[in-house]
Amino acid sequence: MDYLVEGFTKAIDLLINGDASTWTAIWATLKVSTCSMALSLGAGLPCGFLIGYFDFKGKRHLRTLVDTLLSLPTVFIGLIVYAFITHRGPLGEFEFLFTLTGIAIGQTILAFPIITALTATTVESIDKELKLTLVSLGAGKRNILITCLWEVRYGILAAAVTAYGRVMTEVGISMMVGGNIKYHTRTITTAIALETNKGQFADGIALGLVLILIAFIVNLSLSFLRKQ
Amino acid sequence: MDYLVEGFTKAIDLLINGDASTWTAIWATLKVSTCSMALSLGAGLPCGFLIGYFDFKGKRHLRTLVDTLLSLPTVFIGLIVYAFITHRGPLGEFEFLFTLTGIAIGQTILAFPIITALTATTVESIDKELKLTLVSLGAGKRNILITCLWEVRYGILAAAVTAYGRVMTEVGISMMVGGNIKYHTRTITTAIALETNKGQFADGIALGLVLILIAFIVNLSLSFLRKQ
Amino acid sequence: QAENKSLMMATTTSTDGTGLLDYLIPYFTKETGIELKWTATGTGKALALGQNCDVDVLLVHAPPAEAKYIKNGYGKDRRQIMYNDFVIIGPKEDPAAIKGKKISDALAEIRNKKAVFVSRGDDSGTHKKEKLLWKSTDKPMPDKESWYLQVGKGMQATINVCENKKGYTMTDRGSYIKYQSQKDNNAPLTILVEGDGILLNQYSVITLDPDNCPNAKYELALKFSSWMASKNAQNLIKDFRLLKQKLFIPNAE
Amino acid sequence: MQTNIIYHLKNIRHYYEKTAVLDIDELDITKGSITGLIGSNGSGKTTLLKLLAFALRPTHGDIFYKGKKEVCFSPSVRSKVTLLTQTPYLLKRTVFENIVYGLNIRKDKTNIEERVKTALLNVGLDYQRFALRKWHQLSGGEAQRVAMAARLILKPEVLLLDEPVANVDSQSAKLIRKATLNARDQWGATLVVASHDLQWLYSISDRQLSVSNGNIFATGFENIIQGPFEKTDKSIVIKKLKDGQVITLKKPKKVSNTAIIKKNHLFFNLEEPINKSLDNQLSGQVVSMLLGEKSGHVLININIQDLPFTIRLVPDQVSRLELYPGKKVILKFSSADVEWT
Amino acid sequence: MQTNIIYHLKNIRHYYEKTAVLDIDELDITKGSITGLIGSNGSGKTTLLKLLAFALRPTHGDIFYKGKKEVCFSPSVRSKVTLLTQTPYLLKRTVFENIVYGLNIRKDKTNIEERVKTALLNVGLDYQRFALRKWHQLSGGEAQRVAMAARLILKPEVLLLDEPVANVDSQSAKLIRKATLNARDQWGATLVVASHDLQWLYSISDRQLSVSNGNIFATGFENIIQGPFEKTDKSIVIKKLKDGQVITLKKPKKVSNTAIIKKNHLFFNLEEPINKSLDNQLSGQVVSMLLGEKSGHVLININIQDLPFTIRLVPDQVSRLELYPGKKVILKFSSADVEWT
Ligand SMILES: Nc1ncnc2c1ncn2[C@@H]1O[C@H](COP(=O)(O)OP(=O)(O)OP(=O)(O)O)[C@@H](O)[C@H]1O
Ligand SMILES: Nc1ncnc2c1ncn2[C@@H]1O[C@H](COP(=O)(O)OP(=O)(O)OP(=O)(O)O)[C@@H](O)[C@H]1O
Ligand SMILES: [Mg+2]
Ligand SMILES: [Mg+2]
Repeated sequence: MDYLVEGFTKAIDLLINGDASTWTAIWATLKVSTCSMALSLGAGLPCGFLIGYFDFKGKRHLRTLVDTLLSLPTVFIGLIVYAFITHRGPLGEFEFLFTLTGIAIGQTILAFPIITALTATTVESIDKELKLTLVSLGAGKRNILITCLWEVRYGILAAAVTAYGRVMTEVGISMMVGGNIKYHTRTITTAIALETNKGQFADGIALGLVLILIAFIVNLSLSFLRKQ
Repeated sequence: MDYLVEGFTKAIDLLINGDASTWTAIWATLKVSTCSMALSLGAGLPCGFLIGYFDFKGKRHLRTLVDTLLSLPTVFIGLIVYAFITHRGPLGEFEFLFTLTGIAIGQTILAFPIITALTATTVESIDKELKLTLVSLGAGKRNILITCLWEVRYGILAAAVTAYGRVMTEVGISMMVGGNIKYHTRTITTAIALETNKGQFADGIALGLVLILIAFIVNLSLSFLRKQ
Repeated sequence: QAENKSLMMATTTSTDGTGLLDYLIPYFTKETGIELKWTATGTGKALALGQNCDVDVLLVHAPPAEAKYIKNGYGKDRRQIMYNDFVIIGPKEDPAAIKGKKISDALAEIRNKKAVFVSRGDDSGTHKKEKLLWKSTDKPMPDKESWYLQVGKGMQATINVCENKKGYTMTDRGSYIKYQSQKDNNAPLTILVEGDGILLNQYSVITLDPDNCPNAKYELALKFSSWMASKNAQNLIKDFRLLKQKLFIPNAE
Repeated sequence: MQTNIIYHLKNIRHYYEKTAVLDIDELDITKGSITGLIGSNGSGKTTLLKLLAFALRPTHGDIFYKGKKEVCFSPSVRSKVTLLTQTPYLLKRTVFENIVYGLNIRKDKTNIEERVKTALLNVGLDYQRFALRKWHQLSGGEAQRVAMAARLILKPEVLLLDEPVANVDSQSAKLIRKATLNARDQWGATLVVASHDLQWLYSISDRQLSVSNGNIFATGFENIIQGPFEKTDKSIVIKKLKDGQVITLKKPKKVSNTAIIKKNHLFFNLEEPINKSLDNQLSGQVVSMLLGEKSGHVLININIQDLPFTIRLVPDQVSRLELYPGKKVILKFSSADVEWT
Repeated sequence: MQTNIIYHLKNIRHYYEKTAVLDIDELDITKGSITGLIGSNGSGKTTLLKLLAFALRPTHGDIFYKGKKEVCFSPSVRSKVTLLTQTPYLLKRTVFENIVYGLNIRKDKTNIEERVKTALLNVGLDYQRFALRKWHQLSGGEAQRVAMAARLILKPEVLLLDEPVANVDSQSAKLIRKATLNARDQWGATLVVASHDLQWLYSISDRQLSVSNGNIFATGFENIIQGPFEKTDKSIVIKKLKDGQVITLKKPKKVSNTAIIKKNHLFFNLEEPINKSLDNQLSGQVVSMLLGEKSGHVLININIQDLPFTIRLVPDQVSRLELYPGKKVILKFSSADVEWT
């Protein structure tokens, strides 16, 4: 119990005079999550839109597939990515293994289905009248995409926030692909896992609080996009 | 690379003549995830509805808070729960530690914000006319809750599916609270983590595929709730 | 009744990962009728679990930490059960040319050559031992050096990183054998330094101090620790083979 | 007497954000009456109906229902007052489920199917064709009528209808009219109806209220002249029409932008002059003549330029005056007979 | 000649799922014309307009636009044809942004503000009051008019209006009428307008099409008698009215449920008889008389029971016949003059 309190004080201590390792971990986390979010949004929004906006046969099966991808275990993704980027693997020469890039790739795979599934659902809820209106106002395919996503912006925002939470907190990929190398590929979450394994629960809590603080700041800035 | 193929064959093998430990792991996973989903839906849907349906001051801040909770790292949750249910902890006497119940508690905490946040967003998108119509038809508060959720059922479904994916694939809580005890609290994901740690990548992949298969079956049955 | 006939143990990944427990415990249960469950974690967490009375008995390998643990009154009657030994492994090419050297010289070489060295860096028994070895080179513990990678992972994962980084690392023999077997015996990493006395890796059973943890099943724990020390169990340990190779050498008094 | 006043509104002021949209000092609605709301877009009809439905809380003022002050969700109004919204919303279900929704809420399960049949019939929809349609498989007017049926089936004490016949064809409008009157006669429902189809509204309502930017005059079909007006001297204001004709009006006491001229103060050139200075003489044209189906009166709409005037006559008056659409007429009234709001 | 036909529909059949809702063998719409669509709810007006807007693909048949067969999204129609939907949808933005949306798509940036001002003015909304309102801060009619403005500002070749004046007050209806005519006169727009407000529609359209369950007759304001009919002998069918009056009609060649009687085949009892057996003599009542503002004709609506008939006369005919709302009249026509669809 008491280590919760201890962890709290430690968290403050970390932030005020945090050691290099903490800062590098924070930095790594930010870099990786930002990158993977950018990628997964770039890919997921259009896919989600297409699935949600148009009616085509096999649509429901596609949805089922995407929903299933929501249940990809991070370690599993880690293993897959590892298989490709290990020195023996087909992409070995790029030397993505034990790099933040590698982690970002994995996390993109993790976030993509979330963005896609939630975007599709939100877009599906769009009023038939809107589609009609856009077409009748002479909107082209691109206009329609952008306008529709903007009309359901709060849904999209929710999708992004959810995916962000998933990416920020995942351990499996960072461990497997990043290697949790101190000062290099150690992220906050892998650090937490490590400290916990060491039995340094207080430090685990402290790092956890730091992570949550970061998430809070991000969400706070996003919340200004919300309906006033 | 080759362990991917090997893992695939192993997965089939596991399912056909799987050993006891696999089956117990599958069983444990199903029990725990079902239980935590039930709890988090029971709590999350009403909360999400209240946040989404009504306008009150501080609403945006509440949303930000919930969104932040989406970024709770599983290990962190694990530590918190552990702090309470350890023998030294306030809930020590219930002996939840190293039990599936303990895991379920943690996973509920994990899924709750997802359900709440996504439900709130979906409910917020509800047409003002609907609210007016319901009131004017003499709907009571309970009717309104149920009808509104039903009106946006696809959004709710998406929320549930997303949370389910999160719960199915989390490792941190199961490890910390469950202790990954063979035949007892070992879930598929902790098993994957273990195998991977042992360097048995093929087995990791195999178990991962089993997990995904389960998720697929669940989503397939859900997909019949979908719009035809 | 069966309820209090069951025992909860916290142990280290190596005992579980090598499959020793899966091999050994059924015998224990058969002979004593006591069901034993175990959770395998880092030594540090294992000790912490003991300290919080969440388990009844510990099987760990970090003598200095154990001593401190007992001194703090968390644990009681530590009993040596067995040991295996650590080895330094590295690429066949052996860039730092440490093959056959004394351990301290070998590490010194690695430091001079700035050859990649991969460390568990997780405060596990193995990691504690490694730090001990670096101390024996009477140079400051490497930390930020670019060639010194602290991965904070289990042994297999660490070896894995080591292979990919073409570096050196210290591992317990068991883990190495397991790794070797996966590469069906043409592994890029081979044993370069071994057999040094300081490399021994002592496993002990520790029962919790009933004064600290009244709820812990002290009696059963004692039963377990004495069974592990018994002739019978020791023989079983002696006969335990992982891929036809001895792993643990029993040494209970 | 008091007992059969079902609604009593007192000092109602309603604001959206800062803008005032409703300002009613006092308004009574008697039980079993049919009240028509007339008013230009944005005058406040919908807002008023929402208030009456207790679906919206007025910024200031109280609404008394059967003498008791009521608010949202209070059980004594909840299942008694029902509102047909301007753009009807259908639940994402079949037509049948939409219509029975209200009944389910009321736990009313007695021969549902029969009642749905009649409810649909009352709005001119065929049970066989429509009952099992999905909400999105309806045309605009059909949806409107389904929503209407969903209200009628509840047999509510108070039925508030917001544009019930917009998007509805004339045949169906007749049916809805019948259903509306029926509601009053059968179970003594009180109705308040907002509509832009004056003829239709006139044909069902026994009293008309005109709503003009938030104000209400308990006098239907009066002739409202909206500003701006030009001040000339202290005593009068004038409004110039495009063709140069000028309307002169007695200056209002308090500032006002809305002038009312009562029907009985309007006269035709064709009528015999009476001892009164009719200083306004405006030439215009009869554009339409409508038979008020309930009263048997004829509504005569006259355009002075694009300023609409309405006069109410009995048929033989009309024939005596030999009025017909397209006929040029002169309207006279005294600048003193103006009333300001 | 061929050149100024802008729409040519050929063998159009449209089905929703299995139910046929539109069945047009051939239909031409000439450039710069204003076509009015009349028809009961569910007759297919909206569907037709969606087809003309290329927002919906007909199940069978082709639509030719300026002689070329066109489909959805083809650039030659995309920015030229625009549709005002029956329930206008406003983007979740300010009124201003809603109105300029179409312009932005067209990358048209020249003095936007001015044009928005005029567009709003054309539908009777004040720029200052409304431009910065959010989409949900509008009344029903205001929203409708904003949507209208968003279409007008595009100055499209073809303007398709689905119930543009439902929910709109009479003043604004006049404005929209003006704007509509203006669109034709100013930039030669072609318009197709569906509305239930016959008087209004009549006042703007130079040609009316009645749509009756999926069929179209290029003859507006004819009198349509819907079945069921009773067969008596081989040669005729009859329809009994509530009050016992009977309509007799020549039997249709192919089965049909919709009979049409042309205006010029209808006669009043008051008119001098002509050498023709007018075997139908139905007594009814004049309910309304409307001045067709464009043609100068007067539309006279007569109810035989609740069967509506319309006759078109010139004003002095009306005065000669001394018609007025409420007057009892007898309608005569020959059973041979019926046409079946
Ligand atoms: N949510 C809102 N926020 C701000 N102003 C609003 C809002 N809703 C309506 N208004 C304004 O309030 C006034 C009254 O609106 P209301 O809907 O009552 O008019 P109405 O009489 O129903 O008009 P219509 O005939 O078009 O339905 C209008 O000027 C409108 O612009
Ligand atoms: N999505 C749909 N699925 C099935 N049937 C439909 C669908 N939409 C419309 N219909 C049917 O098609 C017919 C024509 O509809 P349409 O909207 O064109 O009628 P309308 O003439 O516009 O009627 P209104 O005057 O009420 O607008 C109606 O009978 C309607 O029930
Ligand atoms: Mg309104
Ligand atoms: Mg329509």
